[in-house]
Amino acid sequence: MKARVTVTLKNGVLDPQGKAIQGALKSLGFAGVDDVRQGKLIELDLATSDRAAAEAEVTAMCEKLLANTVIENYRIELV
Amino acid sequence: MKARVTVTLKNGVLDPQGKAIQGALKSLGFAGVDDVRQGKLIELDLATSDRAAAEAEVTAMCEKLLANTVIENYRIELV
Amino acid sequence: MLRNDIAITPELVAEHGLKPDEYQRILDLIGREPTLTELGIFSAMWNEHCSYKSSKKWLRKLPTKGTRVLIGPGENAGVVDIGDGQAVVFKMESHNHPSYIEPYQGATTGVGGILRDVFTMGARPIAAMNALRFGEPTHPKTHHIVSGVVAGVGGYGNSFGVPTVGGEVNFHKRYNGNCLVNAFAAGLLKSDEIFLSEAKGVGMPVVYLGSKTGRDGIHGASMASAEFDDNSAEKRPTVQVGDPFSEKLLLEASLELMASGAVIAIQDMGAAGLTCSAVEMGAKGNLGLELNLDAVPTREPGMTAYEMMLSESQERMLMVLHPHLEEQAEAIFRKWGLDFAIVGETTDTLRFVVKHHGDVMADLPIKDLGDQAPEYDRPWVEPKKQPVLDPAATRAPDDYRQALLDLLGSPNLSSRRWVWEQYDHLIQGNTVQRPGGDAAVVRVERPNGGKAKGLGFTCDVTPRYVEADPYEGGKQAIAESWRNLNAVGALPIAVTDNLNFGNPERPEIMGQFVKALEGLGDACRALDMPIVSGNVSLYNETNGVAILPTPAIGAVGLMDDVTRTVGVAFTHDEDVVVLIGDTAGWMGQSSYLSELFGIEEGAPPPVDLAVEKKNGDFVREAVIAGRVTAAHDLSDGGLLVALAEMAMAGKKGARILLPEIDVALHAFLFGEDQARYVVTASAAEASKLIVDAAMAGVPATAIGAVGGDALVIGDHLNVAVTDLSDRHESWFPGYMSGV
Amino acid sequence: MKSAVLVFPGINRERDMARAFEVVTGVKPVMVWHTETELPEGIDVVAVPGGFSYGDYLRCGAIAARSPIIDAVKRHAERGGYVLGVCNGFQIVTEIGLLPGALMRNASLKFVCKEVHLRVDDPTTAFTSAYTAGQVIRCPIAHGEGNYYADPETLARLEGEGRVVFRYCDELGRTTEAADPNGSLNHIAGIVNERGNVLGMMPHPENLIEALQGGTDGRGLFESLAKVA
Ligand SMILES: Nc1ncnc2c1ncn2[C@@H]1O[C@H](COP(=O)(O)OP(=O)(O)O)[C@@H](O)[C@H]1O
Ligand SMILES: [Mg+2]
Repeated sequence: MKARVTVTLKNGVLDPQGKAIQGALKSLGFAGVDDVRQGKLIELDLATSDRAAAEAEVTAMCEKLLANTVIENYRIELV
Repeated sequence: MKARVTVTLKNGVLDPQGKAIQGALKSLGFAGVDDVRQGKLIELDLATSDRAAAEAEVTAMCEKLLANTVIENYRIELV
Repeated sequence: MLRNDIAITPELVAEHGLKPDEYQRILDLIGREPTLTELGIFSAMWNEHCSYKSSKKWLRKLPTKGTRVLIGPGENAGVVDIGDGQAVVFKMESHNHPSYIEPYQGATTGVGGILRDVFTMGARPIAAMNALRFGEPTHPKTHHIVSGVVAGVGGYGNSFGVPTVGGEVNFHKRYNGNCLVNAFAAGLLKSDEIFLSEAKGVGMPVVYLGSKTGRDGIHGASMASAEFDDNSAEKRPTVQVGDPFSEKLLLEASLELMASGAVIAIQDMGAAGLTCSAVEMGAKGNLGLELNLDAVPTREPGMTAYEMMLSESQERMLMVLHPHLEEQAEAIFRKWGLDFAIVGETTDTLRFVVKHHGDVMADLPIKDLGDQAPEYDRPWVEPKKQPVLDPAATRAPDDYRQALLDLLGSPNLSSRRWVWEQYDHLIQGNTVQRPGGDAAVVRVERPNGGKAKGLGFTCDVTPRYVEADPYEGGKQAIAESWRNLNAVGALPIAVTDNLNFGNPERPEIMGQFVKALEGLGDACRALDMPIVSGNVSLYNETNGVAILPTPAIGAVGLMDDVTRTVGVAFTHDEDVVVLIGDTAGWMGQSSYLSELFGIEEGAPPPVDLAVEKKNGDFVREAVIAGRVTAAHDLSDGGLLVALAEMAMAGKKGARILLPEIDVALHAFLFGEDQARYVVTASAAEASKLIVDAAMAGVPATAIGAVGGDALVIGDHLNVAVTDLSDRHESWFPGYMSGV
Repeated sequence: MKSAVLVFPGINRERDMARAFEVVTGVKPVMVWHTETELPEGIDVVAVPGGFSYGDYLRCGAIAARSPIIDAVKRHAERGGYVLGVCNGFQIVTEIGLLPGALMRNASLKFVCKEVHLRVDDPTTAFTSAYTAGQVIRCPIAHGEGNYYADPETLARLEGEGRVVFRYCDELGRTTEAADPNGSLNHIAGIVNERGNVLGMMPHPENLIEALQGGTDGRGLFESLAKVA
C-alpha cells in the first residue's frame, strides 16, 4: 500500500521559497499568480495492506519525523 | 482558482532524500517501509477562473520553471 | 530483459563509440565476437575519456618528476611531499558535458568525483577550487547554467565539508554551447600512508562499498534500452544525482578502514564505474579479477550485467581487502550505514571475468583492456600566428575614469563574490587567505606541533591567449599560477591540469593541443612546477564551434610558516607602491580591448620564463621576509585594474605618479605585460627593496603612495574607492537577480 | 570544564568545534557518537556542532534530532547543564524543542558564507559573559537555512524576556535589513532558553578564534563557558 504525505507550511509562516517562485514566475511573464506556497511531498511504499494500521502508522511517522508541527501541517492520503 | 503541482523525480533517478528518510524511519522503529521518495508540492493561487487557461498556463510554468524536466516529472491538479 | 547473446552489428559497434578498425582490434585480441557486456566494457575502456587515445602521446612529454613528487600521473591523484612526513594530494577534473545538460547535478557530481579521487588515496580533503567557463551572459542558456553550476558546486562541497577556497569564472561566446566545469580538490596525508589501486595477492576478496548501483549515466545504454528493453516506458534519464551525505559517510568510513590496516588496494568508481575500477586494480597488480554481479547492491530490480558494468552511480568504491580483516571492515561500513558486499576475488589468470546468475557474461584479457587500447598520433597543424599590435595604434579611452569603471563592472573582471560567498570557504578553520585575492592559503599543522605550514592554491588560464597563440598561452597559464602563489608567499611546487579542447580529429584543434602542451611543459620545467595529475576533456564542440582552448591549471604552493603571507589589500597609509617588472604596454588580446571594445586581436603577451623566475623569486622572498605589506600580480586589465583591486580590498586609495614612460598612457595602464606585480611597503623598506631589486636584476619602480579615499593617477584619473567597489560588486548580483 | 561534542552522520564542523574548545579552554572535548544513549560522566557543556547531519535531507537537523543520544542531551539540559547549538546544532536543538522557533530557508534562497557583525544583546548569559552589552563582534556564517522564525507570541516572549542573545547588525551595531544575511525575524542570530543554559546560534564563533583565521572575536563565547563550568 502506498501513502502520500504532503507537508505544508502553516498559515502565517513566511515561505521564502514560495515567494521566490512567485517572483520568478512574474519576471518570466506569468501574470495573475496571486500566491505561491511550496511544500513537500513524501511518498511511502508500505508493506502492510491494512488501511487503518497504515493510517495510524503514517500519522505517527508524521508526528515523530516527517513534519515539524511547530511550523508545518501534514496531510495523509492512502492509495 | 488554485493549482496544486506535484514534482517528483523520474523513475531510476537517485533520491538521496528519500533514502535518508527511509533510514531515519527505520531507526525510529517503523518497520515495513519498503521505499520512500521525496518530491515537491507547489500550490498556486491563480487570478483566473478559466480552467483551460489555467491548465495551459500552469503547464507552461512547469516546463519553464517549476520542474526540472531532465530529471523530474510533474502533475497538475486544479482545485 | 537485456540479453547478452545479441549479435554485434556494425550499428551497435558505432553506437558504442567504437570505430570499425577499433572493433577489428577487439576481434583480433579475443579471437571471437564479444558479448554485449564485453562490447560495453571495451567501449568504456577505449573511449577517449578512459584511454586518452588522442592525448597520450603528448601527455608523455610533460614534466612529471621532481624531488618532491611522490606519485605522478597514473593514480587517482598526484602526491607531493611537503616535509614533516606529510604530503599533499591533488587533482582537477572536468564535468563539462553533464553540467551543460543538468547544471546543478552535473556540478555536484563533478565535485563529488574529484573529492573521491583525493580521499581514495587516503587523504582527508582540505581544499577545493572550481574553474568555470560560461557562454556570453546574454546567451539564453547562460543564466540558468551559472546559477545551477554555482549552486551545485556549493551544494556538494558545503555539505561534504571541504572549504572551497578558489577558482575562476569566465564568460565568452565560445562557451555558449559547451560550458566548462573543472573541479579541483586537495587533501592531506602522511607520506608513508598512501593508498594505491594496485591489487596484490591471489584469492583476495574484492569488496564493493558505498551507495547502491542504479542505472545512472549508462552511456550508449539509452539506445540499448530503446532497442532491447521491453519495458522502456519512461525514457531513462542518464543524469547522475550527487549525494554529498553518502560521500561524507564514504570518506569517514574509508579513512577509518584504511587506518584499520584492512585495505590492500582501493579505487573509486568514477567514469565507467565498476568496469574501469576493477580492470585497473587487477591490471596494475598483474592479476586477474573475477566479479560476481549477483552480489552487487542494486537500487533497482532487474539490472543486467551490461548495466551494472557501465553504471556511473556515484559515491561508490571498490577495494581489495585482507581476508582476515573482512569482518572488521564490514563492521566499519555498517556503522556508517553504507553498503558493503564481497563481489569478487583476485585470481592468477590475468583474465577479467564477470559472472551473473551463474553465466559468464564477460571473459577478457585484463591487461589488454588497458594496454592494448588504441592510441592515435592525430594529424595537427601549426596554429597561425597573430600580428603584434602597436600599442600606440590601439584606441585610447575617451575618459580613463569611465574606462576603469566599465572594466571593473564587466562580466569578466567584476567581483566573483556572488560566486564564492555561496561556497563555505571557512570550514575546517584553516583558511588564512580567503577567496578574492591572488591565491588561497590554507594552514597545515605540523604533526608534532610547532609553527604551522601553509599551502597556497590557485586556478589559472587565460583562454583568449591560448586561442591566439597556444604555445605562449600555455606558458602563460603556468606563469600566472606561479605569480599568484608567489604573491601570497607560497613556493610553487606542483600543478595539475585540466585540458579542455575541441574535437581532436580536426587538425587545427590538435595543433592547439600540441602547442599548448608544449608551452605548459616548457613553463613547468623552467619554473620547477611538475605536473603530477590531470585530466583531458576533448570534443567540447557544438555545431562545429569549439570552445576556446582551455588548459586550466590548478597549482599548489608551500609555505614554511603560514603567518608569512600578505594579501592584495592596501593596508597602511603612506606605504609606497612599487611596480615590479617591465611594462612595454602589451595590448594584443588585452581585457581592455576585448571588454571595452569587443576587439580580440593580436598576439598575446609573450612570457619570458627566465624573467618570471627572477621576478617571482624576488617577490616571494620579500613576502616571506615580511618586507611588503601587500602583493598582487598583474593579469587581466593590467596595472590600473590591479591597483583598483588593491584599493577596493583595503578600502583605501592611492596617489600614483606616473614614472617617465615612453609607452602610450593607456597601454601603460591597461597593457598586460607578464612577470609583473605591485607590492607595497613602508617608505624605508621600499627604498631598500628597490635597491635589492636592482642588484637582483629585477625592475622595480616606486609609482606612488597609499592613502586617501580615492585612486588618483596623476591628473588622468581620480575615482573614489567606493565608486570602484560599487561597480565591481554590482555586475554579478545584478546579472543573477534577473531570471 | 568538561565538554562533549556530538557527532552525527554527515555533520562536518565537529572538528572545528572541538578545536575551538581545546584552543581556548585548554581541554579537549569528548566526541560522542549519535548512537550513544548516555553522555560521559561529568560533562558540563554539550556542543551540538554545525554541518549537514543526514545531509540536511527532509529538514535541517530533523533526523539528527531523533537520534538515540538526544534523550541524554535533554536530561543534561533539564539538570541545568549547558548546551551550545551552532548552525546545524541550532537547527537540531530547535527540532528537539529545547529552543523555540525554527530555522527556515535564507530569504535569498542561497547558501551564504561570509563574515557578519553580531551585536551582543545579552552579556549576562553563561555563554556571553566575556562580552559587554551591545558589543559588536565579527563572526563568520555559513548556512542555507538560518532564517529564524517563531510565531508572534513566542517572538514577543523571547524579546520580553530578553532571550535574544545575538542579533545581526552592521559594524556600528545597527540592525538593518542590509546587515541581516538571511531574513531572520528581528534579525535574530542567537537565543537562549528560559533558564539560560541552552544557546542556539547560526554564526560560527568556533571559526574565529585565532589571529590566523582573521580575528579572535569568537573566543569570548568559549572563555565565558570556561568561567562558569
Ligand atoms: N569559481 C570561483 N570559486 C571560488 N573563488 C573564485 C571563483 N572565481 C574566482 N574566485 C576568486 O576570486 C579571485 C579573483 O579571481 P581571478 O580574477 O581569476 O584571479 P587572478 O586573476 O588572480 O587569477 C580569486 O581569489 C579567486 O580564487
Ligand atoms: Mg592574481
